Amino acid sequence: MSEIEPTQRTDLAEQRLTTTGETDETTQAAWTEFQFEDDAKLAVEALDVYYGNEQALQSVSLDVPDESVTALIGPSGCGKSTFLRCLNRMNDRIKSARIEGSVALDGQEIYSDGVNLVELRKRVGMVFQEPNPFPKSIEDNISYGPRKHGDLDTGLLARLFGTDDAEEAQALVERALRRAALWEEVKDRLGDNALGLSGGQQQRLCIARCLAVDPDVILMDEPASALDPIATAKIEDLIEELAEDYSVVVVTHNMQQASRISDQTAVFLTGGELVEYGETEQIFENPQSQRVEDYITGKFG
Amino acid sequence: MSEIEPTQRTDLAEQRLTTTGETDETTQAAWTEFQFEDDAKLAVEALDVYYGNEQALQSVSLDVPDESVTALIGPSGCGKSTFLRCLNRMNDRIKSARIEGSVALDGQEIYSDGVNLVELRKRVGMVFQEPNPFPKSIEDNISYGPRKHGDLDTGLLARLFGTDDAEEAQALVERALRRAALWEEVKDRLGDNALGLSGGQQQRLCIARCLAVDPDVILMDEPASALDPIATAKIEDLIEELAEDYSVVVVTHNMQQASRISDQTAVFLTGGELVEYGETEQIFENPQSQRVEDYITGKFG
Amino acid sequence: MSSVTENRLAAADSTTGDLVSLGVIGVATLTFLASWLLLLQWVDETATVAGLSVLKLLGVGLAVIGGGLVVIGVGSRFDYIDTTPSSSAGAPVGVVFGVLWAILGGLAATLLLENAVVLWLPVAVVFGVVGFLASVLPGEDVGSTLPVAAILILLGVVVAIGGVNAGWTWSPDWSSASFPGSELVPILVVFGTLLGAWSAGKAKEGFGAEGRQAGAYYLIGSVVFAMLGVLGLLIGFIVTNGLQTTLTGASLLGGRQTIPFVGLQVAWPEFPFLLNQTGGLYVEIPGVLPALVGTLWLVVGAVSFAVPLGIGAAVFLTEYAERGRFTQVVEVATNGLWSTPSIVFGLFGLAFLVPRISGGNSIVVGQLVLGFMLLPLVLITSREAILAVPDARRDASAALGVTKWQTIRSVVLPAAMPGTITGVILGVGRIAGETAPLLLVFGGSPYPSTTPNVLGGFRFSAQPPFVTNEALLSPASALPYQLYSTITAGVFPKEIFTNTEFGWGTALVLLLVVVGLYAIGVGSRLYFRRKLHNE
Amino acid sequence: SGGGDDSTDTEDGESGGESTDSGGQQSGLDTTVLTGDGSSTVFPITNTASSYWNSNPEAGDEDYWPAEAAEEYGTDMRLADYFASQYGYEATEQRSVPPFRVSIALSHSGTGVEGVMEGRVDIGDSSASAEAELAGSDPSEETLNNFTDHVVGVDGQPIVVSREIADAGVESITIEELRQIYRQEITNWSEVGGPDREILALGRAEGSGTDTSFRANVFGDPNAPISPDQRFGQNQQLQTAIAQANNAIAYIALAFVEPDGATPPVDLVIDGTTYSYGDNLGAQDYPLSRDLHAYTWTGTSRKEAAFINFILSDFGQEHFVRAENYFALPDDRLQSQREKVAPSNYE
Amino acid sequence: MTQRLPQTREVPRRLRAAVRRRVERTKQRARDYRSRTEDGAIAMDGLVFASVIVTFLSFLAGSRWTVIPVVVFLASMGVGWYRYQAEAAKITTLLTTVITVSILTLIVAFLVIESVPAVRLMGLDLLTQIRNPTMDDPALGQGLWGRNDVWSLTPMMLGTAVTTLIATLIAAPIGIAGAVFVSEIAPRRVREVVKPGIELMAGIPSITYGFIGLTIVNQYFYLEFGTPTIGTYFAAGLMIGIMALPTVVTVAEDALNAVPESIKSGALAIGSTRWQTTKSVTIPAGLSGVSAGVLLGIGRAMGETMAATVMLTHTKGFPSPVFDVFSNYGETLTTVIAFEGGNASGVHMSALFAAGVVLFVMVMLLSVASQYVEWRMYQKLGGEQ
Ligand SMILES: Nc1ncnc2c1ncn2[C@@H]1O[C@H](COP(=O)(O)OP(=O)(O)OP(=O)(O)O)[C@@H](O)[C@H]1O
Ligand SMILES: Nc1ncnc2c1ncn2[C@@H]1O[C@H](COP(=O)(O)OP(=O)(O)OP(=O)(O)O)[C@@H](O)[C@H]1O
Ligand SMILES: [Mg+2]
Ligand SMILES: [Mg+2]
Ligand SMILES: O=P([O-])([O-])[O-]
Repeated sequence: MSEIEPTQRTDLAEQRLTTTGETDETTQAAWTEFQFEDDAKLAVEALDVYYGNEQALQSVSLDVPDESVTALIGPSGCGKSTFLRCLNRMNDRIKSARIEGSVALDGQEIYSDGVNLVELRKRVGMVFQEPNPFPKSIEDNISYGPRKHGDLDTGLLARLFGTDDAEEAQALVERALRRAALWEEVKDRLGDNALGLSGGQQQRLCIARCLAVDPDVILMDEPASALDPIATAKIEDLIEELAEDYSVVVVTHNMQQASRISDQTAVFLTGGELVEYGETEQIFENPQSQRVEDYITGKFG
Repeated sequence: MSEIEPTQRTDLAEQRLTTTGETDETTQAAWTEFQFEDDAKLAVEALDVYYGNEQALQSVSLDVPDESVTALIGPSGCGKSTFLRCLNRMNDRIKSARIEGSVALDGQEIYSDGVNLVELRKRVGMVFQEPNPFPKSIEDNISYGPRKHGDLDTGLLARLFGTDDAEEAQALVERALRRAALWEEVKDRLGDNALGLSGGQQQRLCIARCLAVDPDVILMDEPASALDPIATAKIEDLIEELAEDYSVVVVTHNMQQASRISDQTAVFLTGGELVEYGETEQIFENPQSQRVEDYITGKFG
Repeated sequence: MSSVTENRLAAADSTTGDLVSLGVIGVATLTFLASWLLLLQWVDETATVAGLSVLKLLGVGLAVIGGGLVVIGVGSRFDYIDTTPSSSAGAPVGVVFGVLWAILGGLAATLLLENAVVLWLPVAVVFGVVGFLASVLPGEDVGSTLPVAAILILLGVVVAIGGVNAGWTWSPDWSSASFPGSELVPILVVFGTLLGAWSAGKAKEGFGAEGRQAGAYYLIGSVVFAMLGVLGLLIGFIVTNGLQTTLTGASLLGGRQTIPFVGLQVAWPEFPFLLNQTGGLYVEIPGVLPALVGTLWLVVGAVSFAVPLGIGAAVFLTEYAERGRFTQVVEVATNGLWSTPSIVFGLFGLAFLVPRISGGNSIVVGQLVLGFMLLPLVLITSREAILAVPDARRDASAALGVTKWQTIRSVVLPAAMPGTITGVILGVGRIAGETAPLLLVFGGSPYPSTTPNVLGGFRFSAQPPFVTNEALLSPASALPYQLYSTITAGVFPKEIFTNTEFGWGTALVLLLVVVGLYAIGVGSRLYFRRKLHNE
Repeated sequence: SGGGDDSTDTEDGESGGESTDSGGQQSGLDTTVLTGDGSSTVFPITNTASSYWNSNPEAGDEDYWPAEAAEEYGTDMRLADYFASQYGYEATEQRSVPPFRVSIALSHSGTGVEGVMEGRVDIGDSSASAEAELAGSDPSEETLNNFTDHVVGVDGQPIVVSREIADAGVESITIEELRQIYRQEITNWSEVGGPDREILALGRAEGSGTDTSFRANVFGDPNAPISPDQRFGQNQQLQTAIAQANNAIAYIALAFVEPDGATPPVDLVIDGTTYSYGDNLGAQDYPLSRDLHAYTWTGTSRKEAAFINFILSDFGQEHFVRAENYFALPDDRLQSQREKVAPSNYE
Repeated sequence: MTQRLPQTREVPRRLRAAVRRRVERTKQRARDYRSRTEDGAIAMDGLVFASVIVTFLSFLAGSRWTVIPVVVFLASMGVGWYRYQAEAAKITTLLTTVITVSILTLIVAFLVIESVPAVRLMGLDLLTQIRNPTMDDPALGQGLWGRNDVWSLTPMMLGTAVTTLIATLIAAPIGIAGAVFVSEIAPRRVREVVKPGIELMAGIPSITYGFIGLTIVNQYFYLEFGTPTIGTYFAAGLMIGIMALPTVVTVAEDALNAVPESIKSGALAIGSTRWQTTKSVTIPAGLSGVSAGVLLGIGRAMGETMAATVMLTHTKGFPSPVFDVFSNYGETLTTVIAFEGGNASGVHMSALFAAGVVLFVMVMLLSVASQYVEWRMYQKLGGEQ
């Protein structure tokens, strides 16, 4: 687990696209003390998101450190997924969504005009709630990203001229599957359709697919909510392992899960505010706000 | 909360349709001491359910007392819904399902040949996970059951001859809606389409619809899982209230919820076995089996 | 009448009531089937069974059903039979019986008195009101049996005593046709037995909610049975009629085929009806080869025209264009055009395409016109198929940093292919059986003696348009057009078949081709659906 | 799909023998399919001719081109080869491969006249004159002049009835009765000496030559309103319907009469003269007799001429006209028709 | 009045503003396009569009040089595909959309334009005239087609209405019963056979029905019921109704199937019988889909050509009384086109086009109506807020 130390954060506000509206001083006060080092992998600053006229996130600021697991928890509809999707601009795909504020990846603003979405998403990978493998072979699922990015050439033409990257492809597939702890289970049927895998395997496949494009940050939206306990346990182990190399952000509705796997936890509450953010242990054992305590102890939600 | 006293239970096994296979002696031992009085509302004895060749429930026996809330908890896929649907024979609608064992309602076997499903389901009502109001007016949703059972006559003919039960119908609708704590919210728009209600209101409407046919037992399958926290709280209050008159069986995946609302709790674990059954407090504070304790403390699931 | 208040978890045992109801249902079923035999003329109305003419037997059947219903109704009313009727049969039943009684009264009045509105109208009204009240006022057991029984007994007795016999005809003023007893009686009996079965079905389950269910199920079951029967008969009819023609001269190993290069002769299946020319002096067994090949070319042309256009447009509309007014209008328009009558397309082809392309009837215009017809369907189905690709897949691809077009090509289109293919096959099935536009823009000689030689027909020249294809620019025949020609061309030029025989043969081949296409379409849909769900 | 290639058929007539340059070529001559459409009355003639033509039987074929017939023409060539060679076409010397193919479609005269006029077909079969066919739409003089008329046979339009009616003793009707029947003034067979049965007055489609000439010859105006009970597109269909019915009367063409079969003829009495089938229907004064035309548009191309000449030959008149029950053209008319398409015009 | 004045002044101002906004947006789009797209791709787009337009124009003009722009198109597309695949793909799909839409528009426009002479001549009488004033014996409904410049579609419209009505009366109730049977009553094994079976029957070509109708049904009515002709509206309507049955069953069954299982379970779980559930919950909930199926069936029946063409008598007029479905009259909008399309010219042809337009409009209305009810159903089941 990476060391986390509260420090002053750089002011990214200069780079902001739009200024935020008023912020809820009282709730912010509770956690703004807690900040990470300068080199936060992702620095989110005063992020507002609107769907049409509905505000889904209210001036959220938080820093995601590298090589650790950050959990986002909160009741349904509080904006966790929305927040997550802002981090790789998947929200751009929603017509009604409007985003204000700033998100910086390694200090580089991702909401500025010239940002190349393709590059961004290569560096900030995402795993969804429902496992969503392509209806292709396991192999093809993994090599899909690299192939499309031109890192692998396995086209007909290449094969015809014998210049294809079949071996690299194989190596890459194996590496990604091993990393996602799936290799042993599927190595004998790489050519089978990925839809034939169990839910848990599918989800690990999706993680492997994401790893294959070699991202810096991995976003996961309730990656285990559709899975049974055993598969869930495997995914949890995997997440902890991934944190050794990547910055992982996980949304979960399962507080036990959050406490088990994460290094720091952010608690969102209804209305899209970030109420508390800090080291996981502290949040679960000694939450600063009454609302968070109520939520964590199951008074509601 | 009704008084619960462990006693010997009547042997319903004679009435069983099929004899069960071997039962897991060790897990059974943990709770078979805990039994209710003779007049258990529902007595389930050695129930096996198969979907095709998959066994979904393994020799489950338990008694549901009257005027109390019984919660069924357990990880996903452990057979909670399957068990619940056996209690009013809704499983009959699933072609691949095969049921062995016995379920008695007020001492009368419901899995015998001549059983009238319509009568059975009038007495054992059911509320589903997703609210499923009919695409009709609120009023019509409530009065649907009684009208179909001939308890209310509001047909064209009756109206023609002036013998319709409009007033009774109105009274009944009001009573059911009040009982389901929905009256105040909808009394001014009884004629509106029920699909226009919010999720929580729809779910309470479904409860009201069920109450309107005046059942003895109400089965609920994760009635609040699709709802937001506020609506959930309302449903929980309502369940506690209903327990004053009815026997309520609730499936939930939320342990806090189970502990909040139920009088006794049954814990199912993967594979369809009933691992422990007893008073809620005891189950949550002092579970007899390690597996249940692991489950309850969030070691998995 | 027994009360409903008592909660019956278990049903009562079977009673005499059940037996009577079962008997009535049995008689009704037999009578129902018998009247169909008469209607389909499989049994002559003059035939006798046990000394009674069939027609009279039908009457007796009706009367027996009526009698049975009376027994049930009265028995239930006085609690000899254990039932749980509702308080009334309900307004819909009342209205139906009211109308039936009104018709009966009105007819009786016209027959007995005189055909004047002043006379029959009041009688009909009175009968209608009586029928209505008789069915709604008493309990459900009486209300849904006795009014039926009355009608059935009346009809049955009139027929049984010969009041209406085969020779009797009813020639109303308003109709140019007249209705002889030989047909009218079976028709009435069909409806009568349906009513009877409904009523008895209700009684068998002891009236009430479950009685109504049983009654409705009997009624629907019989109607659907009849429907399936008729549809099945149609197909059976074509098959039995066409089979002999189609198989004329066919043999499994009678033919000879020389293996190319080797020169060896081997036994070969012979199927002259499929493989011979239709006309020409030297054809012994005329066949439908030209039409078969013509249909093939039509389909190939239409598909290669419509499929790329349709799929391309679908991709644009779903993936690139913003959803809004424009896409909506296109959707409405394509749906409308898909149901636009084919003859209208033919008219367009005749007036617009023919002068510009071939100057006369031709394969290529036929292909285009059928292509136009197919186009909306391809657009609709591939659009649906593309829309059905879960957004999750697009998101997944986008989240990997893959561009839009690559996502479309590698994720969306492959996933949409099954739906599109299914749709196209079904569409092809439809256009392959399409006749109307071919009359106007495609068809040539009714008894063609050559198959269109499209592949060999290409000619290249130094002048524009550089490529021509005489075969494509000439008229031809297609299976549906061949059938139409056979109908219109009347006298078949060969002794071996009569015109109708050749027609049935053509119809059978057409049916096999088109229904075969449909079967592939329906089957592939099932297959893809299963595949998607299982895996 | 094809670009804007122009028809090869629309322009060939005008230039007489010269074929257009596009399309399949063989020794510079147009060998694309010769298409014909139209009259169901003429159809038996042109269609039989096209069957013979397309089959191209060898000389000495006993069934179709017997040695004696070939000898009469002093040739040992195949049938179509021979007749086409007179117009400069090369013989193919293959059975079923004529120098060019002929395809005759079936509809009715209106379609034939319209089709040849709009260039949809090369030959428009018609059993009434183009003028009468087009009478409804006031064609210009120029339009009518563009038609080249080739009469290929003569029909004496017979009146036929259902078998049951003939058997019940109806043997003749007067032309006045016929008019009344088709004006729905007589509706029962008993009114014309038959059984007490409704009359089913069958007719042909408006625009068919049979209908046009019937109206012109019986009612004196090709546009006279008549109201048959039912109209049919083609004579063949009409023939089937008469056979199916038991109370029908119809005007039809000679090829479709079956004296002992299902479509027996009845005698027609006009001004005291009785015209009966097999007797005097071919007479000049039989008002219902009519010419059978094969129209071409703006002159006759080499291809068209070759085929029409084939029908007009003695062999053709015998096998395609007489054999179909029609009257062959009398010699003088034959001579003048042959001149229009004589090979010498195309040298 | 005083209140209206400012409003009227308001209108042009708003209009201008709207136009300006439109222009702005278009400009913005153009700028976006420029900045997004490489120069080569822009050139390709230009070439492709230009060549397509030229192709179309020269085709319209009937030129034999059409092939040149086609070649240009193919070449630029080929090069473009190789160099700028994404842009080329987009432009291709856009192009196919444009072509598809223009073909469909062209058909409709051509139909309408060709029907103008008939409309000019007849005006509204085209659809309403029931007597020909110029005829001595103006028998009702006769002489309305082609006598002395009268071309009235009324008899054919009546014919279409009558056959469609008969077909609907047969197909709708039986079809719905069939749908209910298949989706709600039949045991699973029966359903698995019957459903695809019925779908197959939807494929039987109409000419086949026509052949059966001609050889058997027409004969049956003529011989047994003494119809005045061999072929009546009733026989044709009956045949068309049977033909439309499978369509109605299939679509209506889909609609009933689409009613969520949860609603059906909800009804059963409070103890209503299966039939009560079907009647009071499933059918009302699926009603829009069911009616869409019926409308679709009606559309089919209305546009049905071949069966009617070979079965009907092709005499035009009004039966008396009009509901005499066994009369000797028999012509519908479709059959008149099929029967006379080959030899029509001038106003006659134009009148046939007018018949086509009437058909098109009626079918279009039905189609829109069925789409509307389906949309309503979607709204209803999806929640109405
Ligand atoms: N595409 C969208 N269009 C409009 N509103 C949306 C959209 N997606 C989400 N919302 C709204 O934004 C709010 C936040 O949604 P979000 O999905 O981020 O919540 P969440 O915390 O992920 O909830 P859950 O735990 O249920 O996934 C909710 O009120 C939701 O209704
Ligand atoms: N209709 C069905 N056909 C086949 N198998 C089924 C069916 N319904 C449930 N099952 C299987 O039976 C087992 C028990 O399912 P059930 O739905 O009862 O679990 P559950 O405890 O309600 O789970 P959850 O919490 O996810 O609702 C699971 O393995 C499931 O896959
Ligand atoms: Mg979420
Ligand atoms: Mg469940
Ligand atoms: O010769 P017709 O077919 O036009 O009567």
